[in-house]
Amino acid sequence: MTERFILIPGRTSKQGCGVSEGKFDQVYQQEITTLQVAPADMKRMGLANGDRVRVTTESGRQIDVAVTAATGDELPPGLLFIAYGDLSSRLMDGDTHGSGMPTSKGLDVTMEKLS
Amino acid sequence: MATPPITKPIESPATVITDATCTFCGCVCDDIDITVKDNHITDAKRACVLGKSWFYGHAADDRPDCLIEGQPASVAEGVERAARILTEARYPIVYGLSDTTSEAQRVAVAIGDAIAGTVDTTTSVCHGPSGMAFQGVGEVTCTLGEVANRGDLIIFWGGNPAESHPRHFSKYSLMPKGMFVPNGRKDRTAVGVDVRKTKTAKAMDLFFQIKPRSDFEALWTLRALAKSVEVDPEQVKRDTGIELSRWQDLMDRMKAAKFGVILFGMGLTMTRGKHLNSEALLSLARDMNAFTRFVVKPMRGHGNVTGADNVVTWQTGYPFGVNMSRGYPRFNPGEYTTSDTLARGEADAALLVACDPMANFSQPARERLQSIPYIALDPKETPTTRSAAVAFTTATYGINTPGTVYRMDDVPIYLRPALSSTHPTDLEVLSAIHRRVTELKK
Amino acid sequence: MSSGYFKIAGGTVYDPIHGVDGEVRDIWIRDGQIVEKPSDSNIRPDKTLDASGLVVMPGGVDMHCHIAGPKVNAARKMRPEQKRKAEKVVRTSNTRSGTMGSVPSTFATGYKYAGLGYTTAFDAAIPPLAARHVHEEFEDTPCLDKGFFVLMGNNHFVMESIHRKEPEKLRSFIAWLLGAAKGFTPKVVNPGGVEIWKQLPSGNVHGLDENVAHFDVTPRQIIEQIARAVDALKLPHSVHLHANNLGMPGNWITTLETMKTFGDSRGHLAHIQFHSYGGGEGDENTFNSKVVELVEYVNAHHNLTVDVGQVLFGETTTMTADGPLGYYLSNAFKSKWFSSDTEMESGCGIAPIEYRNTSLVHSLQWAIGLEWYLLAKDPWRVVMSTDHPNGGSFLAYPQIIQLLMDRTYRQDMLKQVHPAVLERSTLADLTREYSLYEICIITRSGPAKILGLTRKGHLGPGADADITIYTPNDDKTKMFELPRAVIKSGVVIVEHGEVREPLTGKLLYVAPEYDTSIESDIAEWFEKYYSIRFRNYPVPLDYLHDREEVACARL
Amino acid sequence: MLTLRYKADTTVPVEVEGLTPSAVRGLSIAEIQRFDLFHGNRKVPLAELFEISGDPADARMEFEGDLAGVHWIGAQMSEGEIHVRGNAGRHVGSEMTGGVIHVHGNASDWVGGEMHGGLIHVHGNAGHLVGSAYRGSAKGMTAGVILIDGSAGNEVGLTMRRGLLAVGGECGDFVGANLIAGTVLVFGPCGNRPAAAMRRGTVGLFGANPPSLLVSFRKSCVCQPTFLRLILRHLESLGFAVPSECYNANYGIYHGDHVAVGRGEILIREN
Repeated sequence: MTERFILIPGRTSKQGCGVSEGKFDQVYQQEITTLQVAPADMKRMGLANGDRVRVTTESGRQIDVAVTAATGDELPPGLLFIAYGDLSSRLMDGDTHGSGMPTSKGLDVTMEKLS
Repeated sequence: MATPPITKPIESPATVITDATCTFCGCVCDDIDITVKDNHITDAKRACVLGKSWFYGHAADDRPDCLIEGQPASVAEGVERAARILTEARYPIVYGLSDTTSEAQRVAVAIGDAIAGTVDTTTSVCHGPSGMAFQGVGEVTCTLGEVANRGDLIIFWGGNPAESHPRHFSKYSLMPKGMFVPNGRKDRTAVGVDVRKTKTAKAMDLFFQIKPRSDFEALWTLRALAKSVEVDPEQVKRDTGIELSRWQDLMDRMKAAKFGVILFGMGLTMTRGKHLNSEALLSLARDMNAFTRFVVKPMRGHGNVTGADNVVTWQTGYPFGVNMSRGYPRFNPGEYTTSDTLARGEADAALLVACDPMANFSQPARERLQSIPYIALDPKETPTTRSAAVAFTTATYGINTPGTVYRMDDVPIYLRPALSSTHPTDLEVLSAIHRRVTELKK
Repeated sequence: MSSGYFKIAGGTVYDPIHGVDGEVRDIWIRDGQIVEKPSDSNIRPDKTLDASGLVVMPGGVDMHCHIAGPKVNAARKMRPEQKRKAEKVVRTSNTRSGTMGSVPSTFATGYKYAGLGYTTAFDAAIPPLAARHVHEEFEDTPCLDKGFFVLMGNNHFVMESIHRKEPEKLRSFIAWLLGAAKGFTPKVVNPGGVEIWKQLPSGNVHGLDENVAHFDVTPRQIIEQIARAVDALKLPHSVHLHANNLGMPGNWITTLETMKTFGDSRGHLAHIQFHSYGGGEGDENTFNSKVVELVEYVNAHHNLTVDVGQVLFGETTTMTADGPLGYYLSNAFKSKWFSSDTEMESGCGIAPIEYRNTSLVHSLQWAIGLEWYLLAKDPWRVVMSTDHPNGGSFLAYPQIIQLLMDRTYRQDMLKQVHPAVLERSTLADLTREYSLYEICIITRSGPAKILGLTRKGHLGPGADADITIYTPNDDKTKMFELPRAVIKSGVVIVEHGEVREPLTGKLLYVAPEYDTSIESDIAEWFEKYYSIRFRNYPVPLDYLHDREEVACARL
Repeated sequence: MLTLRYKADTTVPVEVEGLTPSAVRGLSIAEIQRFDLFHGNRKVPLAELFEISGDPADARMEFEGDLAGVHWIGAQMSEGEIHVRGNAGRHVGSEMTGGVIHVHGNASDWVGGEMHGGLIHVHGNAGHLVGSAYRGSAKGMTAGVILIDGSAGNEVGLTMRRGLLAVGGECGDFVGANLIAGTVLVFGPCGNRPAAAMRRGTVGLFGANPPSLLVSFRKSCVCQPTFLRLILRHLESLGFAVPSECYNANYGIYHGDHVAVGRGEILIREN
């Protein structure tokens, strides 16, 4: 089943440490290729840590990514979070609305579980 | 927690550099005591988790100083190729600059001028929108020592310093015992406004978990309350997800504060509304000065992004996204900013200094960058250096090279390097490119 | 074989420091300095510039302007709309591109000052915590020798030592701070007022004897003690003061009291025009000029010097270390407003402004400035300035010169301003016309002397070879707008307004001695309150490129 | 009439600032061919980018081809007429003071930026910041008329001081933000936060399901303002298609923005 979410890419300290270590090393790569989902949403969509999902934006940009449950109540239901990097950049459109800044947070997406 | 690299068994003398500066994030902590053994940093006292990774992760790579099309080459050959690419281009861009010294930034802007290109920094995809808001309504701010000495109401809006600026609480905003806040944390009320209940939110006295993308509505509610404008409680709850009574309570605390501070992050600038979100926040801080002293400060991400703003501004008159194709500086965010010149397919060559657009830019921008010749300077290997026509492996500022950086509050700090590096510095490479470009342009 | 000499032949020379008033003479230059004519008459100069029929003066000295540092750079960033429409500074083979508007970019600032024949400039207000920023900007500001005044009037250590009545400690701290910043002299801005602004909304002091909360000192004590300390240190230039209540109607009373506070200590009052207003508190229709009363005191007290801070009509940007003033102006003009308080040291305020000749207040400000030049008896103690860019741009100096030298031009302008100027100031009945000699004093020889720069502002042997050559013209604006040639350190850097050789210019700083035992005191206070480490605060000598220490007189 | 057929094939920006009817009206064809334009950072003669024919004397210019990459068309123009038979780039008619521009295709961002007079009619869609102030300006458009038949992006009429702006299709967020005065009418759906920080002036939102207004606007009444009928008729006289139902619909009048001066009005069509 496919559900609508709002995706927020952002920084994490693990991602920050990973940058210093090396962007082709394990810490950074693991952090930017893991999508955090609220525990309630995981349960409702029958998702377990490590399962893979397809995330699609309104303009049709798409990524397949592994999920993990967000810790505690950090992420409210309906919201997705990922450390910004290659995968989150693939979802960003080019339009900056006359500001120089592409819309990189608060993206309307759909998420569906990949069998 | 990154573990320090294993030191060689033979006991060789360790040297300690006191009050060295960490340039990983905008805190630019200058109280780090670094221990160096066999040209490796083995300890970084008082550095946070990000700082420790920064110092341990930047031992000199044994990669070649220069690669042309991925093949090792001499720096001189790389400089020659770089200068030709930049002088032959009709719409070259110079981008990045926020993780290098101001001395190197000044040469990079000089190159941008000489090749009649466009100079832009990572500000345009960080707090550029806040810079545009500043140009619209102004800004009332202060240095971080004022926050530490006077701030008694600290609001963190759309940012997560606990993860991105780990020592900010203890060094500047929440914990310090200051002249007018002698009891430190106990004399302060900490307020968080964000869509996620982050580690930062959990350290707050009050937390406003607003609906996603409703920062503008929340700020507008506070601006209305500041001016005692009547507002409809249902609509406030519907727009922001928070009861009007809670916003009113916050406004009462803001008016009662002696020295209010709002520190804000990417939640405002990267979300729908962008520069007008920042403008709403800057206007709110100004409005509050009718009642009490209130200041606002954008939480700048990189070690010298504020330096990049300053250097580009004093040399050209504009802070970022400066086009010099006509022989004089022109400014227009949304036209000359790098996300646009790439995504629109306009830039036809690039000089990328200490940045990684191939990892972080929008998809159309990355596709364009992939298709044009560009030069990349970076101490580490990144997706950007991997597909560069010319890639220079340079020494790391603050670890291998001295120089000046500007903290998030524009305070200049001088770097005392801990280790030497076999690689050339950004300044050396850029100066060589500038000399060659000037000759080719004659 | 080159003799190393460069000769400027047959010019009509003005050198007031040596009493030379338009005498036809040659000037000999060697190794960047002015030298005696070589006794051996068959020595030929490598190069000769025929200055016959031309006016030859020392290079201009601007002793009070805002051209570098955090607030100036914030003002550049804040005014893209002005820069978009202003004159374009286009790149050439040996000069950088730039932008103008009220706050030009650094390269443009250097080229434009040199284009007017100015070769020395001092930034008037720098918080020491930002000193490195200024040194970096100075390196990108070509053609000018430069220095800056270090903000101290609201410095916590200064206020505390004054409160504890420890003049020796204050003196040592001032000397240490000047050395740490590599500055030139203490700058006192709205003493006490900026600290109250940091504590209270719209906070300010309104009189010299008001107590500054938490520090228990008064503005009068701050001025008096710093002035004495500066004289005791025998610094080349006196304390440089921006008095309290700038811009407020009725502030002349504070200004007169402030002048008296100096006693017989040296003192320089900056942009005195902004401090010479009669009238009731915030009451526009009683706003009037009090120059007559104030100039009388200055004429009679030789320890005092002033620069005028002339207002000119048109759009500009006000920028001041006086935080509360910035807030007041931005509210008065409903404009965008920037304010930044620097920990322990100072504040600043920026607000765009437009002076209109239809406005009573602006017209009076314009008239009051001219009254100061025309009523001051001693041209050596009244200096040309627009407090660039607060009253207007330094590019307006030629227009001010014409207003002072050409009575009819002045009367014509008087017809275009608000009629209230006629009865609320004495400008209408002032007929004095400045001579070239006097203009030379107020634009270079006077400020050089006041700054204590023995090798600037004159053309005698030993002077730096900074020389400007003008083509005589009845239209004084044209004459001073486009010098025929400008020579800096013996090199022709500008000809007919074209920059030939953009030299970097050197930093002028002082390094007064002090009892180093104070450093432990300072370190202890510093580590307690500052947000950076004490070790990282001072600017070491090797951080500076071209530099010259200006000696203090013998202690 | 002077015809300029665009023949260049480049993604590097082409800038034609200064190429206005009054600038070329007195020139010979040879002189026009040597007219300086910019292709990225290279100054190039016009003939390298355009095939020209006809006579410039009547101050009427026709651009043919896809000029989406050609910017500043008609910028600072004071008289005459320009027709773009295709798409146009950024800054069409920026700071113009008089004359008429028709873009028969789509236009990019900053159509009529800080315009001071004249008429711009985009028959296709426009980008962001139509009729807006440039960054930092205290005043945007001060006079003139901009008509967009299709859709427009964000910040339409930003900081407008005076003038008339009409969008036939939908528009993006912040339409009429910081409006000082003047009139902005949108006949299609519009994005969020309309007229934020508006001081005076009129913003009309006539599309279906209008957005919820900011909390600092207050509904005053429902009426059929006569001035609106006059403006609608005026728009029709200029060749703008006005949906007939707008003439006598009921309009909710909302006053604001009370966070700013609060003497502006938003008209929302109710039926």
